[in-house]
Amino acid sequence: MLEHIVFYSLSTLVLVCAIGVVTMRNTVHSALCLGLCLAGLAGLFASLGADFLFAAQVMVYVSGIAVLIIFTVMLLGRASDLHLRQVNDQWMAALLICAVSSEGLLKIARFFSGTLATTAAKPATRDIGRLFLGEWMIPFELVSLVLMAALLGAIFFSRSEASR
Amino acid sequence: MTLAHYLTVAALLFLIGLFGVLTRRNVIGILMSIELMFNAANVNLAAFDRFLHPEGVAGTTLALLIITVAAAEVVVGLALLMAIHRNLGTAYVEDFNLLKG
Amino acid sequence: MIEHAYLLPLIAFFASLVMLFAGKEDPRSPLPWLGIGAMTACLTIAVSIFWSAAFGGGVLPYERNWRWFSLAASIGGKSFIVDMSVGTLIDGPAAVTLVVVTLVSLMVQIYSVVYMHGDTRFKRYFAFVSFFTAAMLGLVVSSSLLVTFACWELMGLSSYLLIGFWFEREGPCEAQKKAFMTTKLGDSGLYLALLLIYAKVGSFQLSQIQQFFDNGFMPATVATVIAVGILVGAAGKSAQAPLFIWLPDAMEGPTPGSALIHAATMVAAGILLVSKTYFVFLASPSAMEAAGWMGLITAFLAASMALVSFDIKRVLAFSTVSQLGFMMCALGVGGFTSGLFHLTTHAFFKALLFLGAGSVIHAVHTNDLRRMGGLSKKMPLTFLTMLIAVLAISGVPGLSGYYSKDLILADVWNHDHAMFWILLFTALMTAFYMFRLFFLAFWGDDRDHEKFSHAHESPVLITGPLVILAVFSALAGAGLDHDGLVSKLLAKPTISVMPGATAAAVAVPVDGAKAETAGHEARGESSGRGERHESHLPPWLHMTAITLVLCSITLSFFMYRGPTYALADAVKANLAPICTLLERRWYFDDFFYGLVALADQAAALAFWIDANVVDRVFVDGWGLLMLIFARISDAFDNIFVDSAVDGVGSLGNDLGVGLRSLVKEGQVQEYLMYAAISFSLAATLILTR
Amino acid sequence: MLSLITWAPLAGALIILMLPKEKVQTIQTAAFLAAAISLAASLAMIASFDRGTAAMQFVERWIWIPSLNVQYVLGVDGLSSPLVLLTAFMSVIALVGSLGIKERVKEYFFWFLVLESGMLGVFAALDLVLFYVFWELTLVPMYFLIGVWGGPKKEFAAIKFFLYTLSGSVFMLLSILAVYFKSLPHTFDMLELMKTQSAWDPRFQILVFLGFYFGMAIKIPAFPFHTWLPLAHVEAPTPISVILAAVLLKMGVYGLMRIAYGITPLGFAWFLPALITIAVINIVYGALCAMAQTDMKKMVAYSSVNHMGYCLLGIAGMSATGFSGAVLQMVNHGIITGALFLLVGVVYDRAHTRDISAFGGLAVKLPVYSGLMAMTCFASLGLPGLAGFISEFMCFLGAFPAWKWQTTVSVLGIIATAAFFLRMLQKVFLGAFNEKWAGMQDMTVRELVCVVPLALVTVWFGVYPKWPLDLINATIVHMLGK
Amino acid sequence: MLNLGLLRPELILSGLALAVMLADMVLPPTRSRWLYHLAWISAAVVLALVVCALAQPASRGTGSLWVVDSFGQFFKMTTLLASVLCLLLSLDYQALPSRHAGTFAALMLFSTAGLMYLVSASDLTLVFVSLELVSISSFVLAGFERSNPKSNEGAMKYFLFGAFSSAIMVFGISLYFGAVGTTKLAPGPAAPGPMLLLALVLIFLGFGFKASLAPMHFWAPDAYEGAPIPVTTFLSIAPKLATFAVLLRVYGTIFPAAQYGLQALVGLISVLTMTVGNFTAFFQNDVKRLLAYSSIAQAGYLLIGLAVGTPMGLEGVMLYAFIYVAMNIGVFAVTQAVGEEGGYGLDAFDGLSKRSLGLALVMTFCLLSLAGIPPLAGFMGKLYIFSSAIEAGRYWLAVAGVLNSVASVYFYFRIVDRMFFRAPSADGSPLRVGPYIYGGLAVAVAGVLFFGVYPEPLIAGVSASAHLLP
Repeated sequence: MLEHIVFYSLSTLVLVCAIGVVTMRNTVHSALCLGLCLAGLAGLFASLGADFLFAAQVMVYVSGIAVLIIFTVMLLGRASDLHLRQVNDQWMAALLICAVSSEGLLKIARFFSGTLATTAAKPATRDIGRLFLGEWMIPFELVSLVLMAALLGAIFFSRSEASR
Repeated sequence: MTLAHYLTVAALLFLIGLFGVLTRRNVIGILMSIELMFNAANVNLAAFDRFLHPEGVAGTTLALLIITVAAAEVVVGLALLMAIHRNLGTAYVEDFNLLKG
Repeated sequence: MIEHAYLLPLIAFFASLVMLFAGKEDPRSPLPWLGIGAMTACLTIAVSIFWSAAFGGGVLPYERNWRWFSLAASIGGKSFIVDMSVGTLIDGPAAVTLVVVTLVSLMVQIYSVVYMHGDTRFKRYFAFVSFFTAAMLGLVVSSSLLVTFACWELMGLSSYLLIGFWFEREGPCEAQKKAFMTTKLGDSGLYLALLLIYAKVGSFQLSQIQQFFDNGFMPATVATVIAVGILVGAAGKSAQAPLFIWLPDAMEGPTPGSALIHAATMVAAGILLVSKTYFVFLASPSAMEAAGWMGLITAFLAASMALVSFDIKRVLAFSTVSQLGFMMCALGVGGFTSGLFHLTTHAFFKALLFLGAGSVIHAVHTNDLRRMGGLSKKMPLTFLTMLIAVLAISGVPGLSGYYSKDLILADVWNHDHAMFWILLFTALMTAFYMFRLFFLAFWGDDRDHEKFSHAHESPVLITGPLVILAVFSALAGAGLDHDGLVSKLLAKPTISVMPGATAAAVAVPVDGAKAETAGHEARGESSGRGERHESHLPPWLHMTAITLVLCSITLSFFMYRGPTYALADAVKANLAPICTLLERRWYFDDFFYGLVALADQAAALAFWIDANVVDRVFVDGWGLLMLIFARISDAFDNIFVDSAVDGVGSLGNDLGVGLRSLVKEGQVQEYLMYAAISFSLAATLILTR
Repeated sequence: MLSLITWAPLAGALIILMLPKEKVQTIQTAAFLAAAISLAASLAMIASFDRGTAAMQFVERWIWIPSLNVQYVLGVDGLSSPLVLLTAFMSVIALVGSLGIKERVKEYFFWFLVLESGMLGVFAALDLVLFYVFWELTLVPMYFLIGVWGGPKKEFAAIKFFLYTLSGSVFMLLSILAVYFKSLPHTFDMLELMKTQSAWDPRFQILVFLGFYFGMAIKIPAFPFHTWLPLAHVEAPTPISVILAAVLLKMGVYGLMRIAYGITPLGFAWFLPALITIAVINIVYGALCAMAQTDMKKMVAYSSVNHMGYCLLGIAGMSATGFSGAVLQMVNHGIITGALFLLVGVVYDRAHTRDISAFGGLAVKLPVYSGLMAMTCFASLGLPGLAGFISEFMCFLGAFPAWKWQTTVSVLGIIATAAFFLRMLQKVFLGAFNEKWAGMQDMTVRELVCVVPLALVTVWFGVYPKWPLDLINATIVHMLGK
Repeated sequence: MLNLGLLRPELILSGLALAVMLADMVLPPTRSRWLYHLAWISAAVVLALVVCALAQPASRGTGSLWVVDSFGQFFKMTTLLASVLCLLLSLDYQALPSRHAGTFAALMLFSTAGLMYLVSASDLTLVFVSLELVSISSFVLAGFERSNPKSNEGAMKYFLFGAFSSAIMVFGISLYFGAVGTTKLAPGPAAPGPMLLLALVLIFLGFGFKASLAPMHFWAPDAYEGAPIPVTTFLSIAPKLATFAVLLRVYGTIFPAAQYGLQALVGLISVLTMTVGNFTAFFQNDVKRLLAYSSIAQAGYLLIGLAVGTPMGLEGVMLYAFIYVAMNIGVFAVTQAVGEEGGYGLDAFDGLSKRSLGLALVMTFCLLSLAGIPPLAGFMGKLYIFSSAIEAGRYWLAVAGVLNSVASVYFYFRIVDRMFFRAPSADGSPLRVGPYIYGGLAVAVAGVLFFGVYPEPLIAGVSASAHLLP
């Protein structure tokens, strides 16, 4: 029962915030919604027993990315933007696309409507670490290269011309 | 709680993200929507790991990688946005129209 | 000499080549004498052939062949190589014709030395004449239909060159084109006949084809088609209705050239071709009948047109057409001998008439009969020779024309009485218009003093040939008629005609089987031997005909003896519509001009279609398709966006959002939309199937 | 031997590419030498050609791309050897005619020689891929030769030519590939394919044939794919028009006989009723279109459409006479039409117009030119004694037994042909002299050197066609003697 | 079974990339050109390593997430070749900010390394991560003319599209994981569930973005036009070909026998891609944009090989890929040489044959080769690809292919037309061409001509390498 309450409340939070992200007129509000949504997702991960994922989600996304986005919004935002519609004119088409796609995607979900967890959730941190330093070493290291490239790019782009 | 519940949440999240990508006029909005889509995949992975393939941790681990990569993308995207904002003074994608056939 | 008959065309041909390329163009060039010498040599050979055929022990027909080239051929899925031959085939008609051709050509050339004197293209003229003669000689001697056809076409070229000799003027240009195109039209019939013959027989050798017919292998219908094809070809060259339109215009060329065309070469070729392939006609009675009627109609029409013409050469031209009609008619009713006999005699007096006319024109510098008159005083020799010619063509007894025309009338009488009466009437018209010409030119008083005062008798190089031809015109008939020489030399081919049969018998329809038997019998009875063909008019009819001719001449005398022509004018006034009809030449020319115009329009239409339909559809259409594709692809990138621009433009204003530029090309979200659509399609289509 | 013939021009082209572009004289000499070597070699080849056999001669066989079993096979028989000789000969003639080219000489001769190599290769190649490579090799040089040195609409003409012929030949490529995969073992060798094709089912053969036909029909050009030709001819410089008419069009007919007939006989047989119709349309319609022209060059171009119709007619009869007639017609048309284009070029060089009605009475002023022109025109309209007649007649002979009515209708085309040539002769050369051209000179030595050999050959083949026919006969008999 | 030794070239290149990055910090700004040299030498060294390893069976094998086989080595070769040549071309490109040479060179090497990992990957995790490495480096590279709004905009569009398609692909990978239980590539079940099918399609869409297949191609013209031209060159070659390699590997492994009916879909996308690419190119007046559409169309031809799915199709893709490197390098090198003076409008090519005949001829040969005119290498490539379609009985693919080739001639010849038939617009003085461009041109011409006339070595090499290790 508790499981149900947790799941439904968290997923409601996630979906409502997600809708907020895409519909809010004020970008700052959107960004805040994103933070909440990501937090809710972290909760969902926790409910799935993915403890390490929960932690990473909170650390990277909620406290990292969301904040970064909010900062950027603040940096670039202009007062006039607040009065502009943030949704473009193809929203109906987009809605149609989403509706059509939902048919297929939800069908897949329905396919598993009887699937229950067979085992209890167990801490996976050790296994993850083993995987990263064993079989998955290369992707793990590659991600560091990805971050390095992103870093290079970020530095390159955000350095202002004047500082040359 | 069945797998279907989680998959439904993931699917809806993905579709909301998709909708946002297609409709947000602001680059940041699009970026955020893309993050939603990435997270939908993460929910999928975590749920599959739990319900279908509990013997390993590959799904969760992949989700971790995705989180990291997504972070990197956001970083590059925002930096690019800064640069473009400096040159064009706008963050609205419909203003990016110098290049056309 | 008969084995060297191939020399005839070759000598003439090389003479023409030498004259064409050697030396400089010079009004006093001695080169024409080369041509005359060559023609004399030819004449010698021709005469020797004639002599041996007529009086010596020469066996006719004589055939000699050489390999020309090899041709691949297929029959029934098997392919092999067959040899094409070139060679000579001399039979009686050929022996006679050779003499006629070479003699007339020689006379014409001698005559021309004076007549063409001073022309800027003096030498070239003689080259053309020699070439023309060479082509004709080649046609006469060749043993292969293919070579015959080649010479036939070359003759078309020669006539083109000769008629258009004075190409600076508009008239000759038009006339030469008309001549070439009209004969070409006829040639296409011959072309088809050749194709059909080869398809059936597999050879072009006349002797082999004849054998094929002899054996009765040729179905009657096919024979008819072939015969009609040949007839169309002959109609073109020999100026039969309705293709005679070119001949009256052909007198735009130099007058001696006209003499050559009208007497010895061009027009004779058609008749000669029919005679060479006479076995085809014999196998097809309906084609014979067609030939007969064609000749008859031609003779009548041409004679009627000659009645109203005032151009001396044009009258002569019409008379040629008419006489050719006689010959064709004769061949059509089975009068092989009479037709060819008339061809021979006609050659002499028609050459004489043209050369005489040329002499007159040379003297008075006009073609118009109305500006001549009384020339007998100034040009006695010309007057006399012309008189002989006119008498001959009118069929006055004793002269050559009488003999041949008499034979023709007899053959026609035996065939069909109706045809006879029409033909007889035509013969009367002939006598009338010939004497009309004669009286207008030589009789009475001079009507144009200036012309008259300049007139003078021509020099000996002109009158000499006139006299020689006059002698032949007078005597050739009697000479050839003597001792059955005509029947011997110009014997009718014997296939499929039962011995002793009259011409009328030919009209009996024969089917293949019957023809075969007939052929067998004929070969058994009388191959290589002339058929004793003696047909005569009933005496009463004969006398009537002669009387009527004399009456006709008398009528002509009273109408045209001058000095006024009240009677003629009265007739003309009373028969105005008919006169107009005749002057318009029965509207044949208009008909063909209409055809030409039609062809032009067809051409214009074809080209329009080509440029605007075919090109558009198959080339530009191809390109257009590409462009449409390209537009669509481009639209894939742009068009929705463009429409969005319009839509959003208004929408945006309404909503008050139009602060920003709403030009929405290169929109990344449009791009993303397509990607999303493909995603959604994938998701639904794959999962819901 | 064949390699020498084929590659000598290309070698010349590469040498020219090395030469500095200022040395016009040297470039011309080099080009001429290269083409002359090719001509000499092909003459030597013809001299030692065995006329009695239908087998391929002078065969050279090397493995080119073993993985795909593509070979470098060259060889000639009676079908291709006259065309090889024609190509080498006309190239030399056209080169002489090209001496008048003054701008971008180096590029011109470079492309010209590349073109020559391609054309020779097409006729010598016995491997389908090799054939296709040579076939396409002619496109690019032609594009440049028309596009750079052509008339006012040259660029359009060039791209139209290129795109149109290319779109045909790619279908040929597909057919080539289809044949390759059908054969066992997979091979591109024409001779092998001709032996093995009999087992293929008719549907497949028809499809493959259509692919081949599409490529070749455009080249021929057969109705309704002919409309690139007048434009390309009119816009191309004179020597290139000569090459285009004399050689390039022949590639199509040659391909039709060698490949379409040889490899897919059932498809070919299936197509015959359409082919004869196309032939008749080509003949009659081509002649009618020519009649409507006022531009001499365009008129000659349409006359090519008409004359290639005779070739198609001969082929459609499926008889040895028609086939050998078609081959001979190719050669004769090459020579005659080549001469016609050269002659039209002569007057265009002087008057800078080709409008028929702009002239008049030129025969007075230019007797030599007029004589040659008249002779060539008569040769083209099929006057016996000149080359055009005998081959045209053979085509008709070949077609007549199988297609009586169609052949009969085609005879109308002969009349129309005569009509437009005579009209042209009359308007340009006869009649009153147009004083506008009083200063016009008769033909120069260079022009005579171009045209007179062609005229001599025209007479030679017209009077004594034994020589070319003996080259052809054995092969044709073998081809149709199955 | 880690078998890290198999990845020696990749690891070395990654190390060298980091070294270049570090060297950037150490070197004084005036010497920054050295970094380019360092970078291309690094890539060349690794290329040499790969080439040397080609012949050694010991260098092949299976690792945990990767597999090294001759197929992969072949594509690594093409990638490295493109990378070396593009780095060389960058040396002659003036508009790059010289003080960021280190960043540029390092990112190029990162990208190259990512592509090599990608080619070797036999696990979707590695595929995803390496693809992201390539993407993120490319985003930055595309926007490298920082102060040029066009470059910014191109990069931004590229980025948005790339991130979006990454998201789709990741979603697909998650579904794949759900269906299979692992991210390893393994033969799929004979009767796949809908989830697996959807997963495969979504992954295909993700690759489609990288390979610029319609309808995921829209970013390409904008990004190509905006990016600095050496980067455009790189983007049009290396990621595209590597993506094809991984596509072949993914689909070759997952469904060796059963095709799941996806081949028709792939064929359709192939036709759509080449048609859209070719026909949209008709109206382009910017050469870079035109060439972008051209390379979209080329991807369509390559996709025929994939749609056919036979060994011959595989070989065709490899053959064409190799030839494509030469052709595209040639075309872009000339474009760079011309564009440096006159911009990238079509009219910059006016009268090029008079200014520099050699350059014009090279351009012509490469364009003709792209159009597939014999006897140039592109013809051989197309011959092989179309052969595979006909061999498999897919005539419609071949017909669409040849018709598109014909259409492509039209826009390729718009450039040729300008080079040869127009007069130079400006002074008509000979073009100044940098020495490194000559290097690129030499490779291009040699490849295009040699492999056109004698493709045997290449074909033999390709058929020897066309073996996928499981």
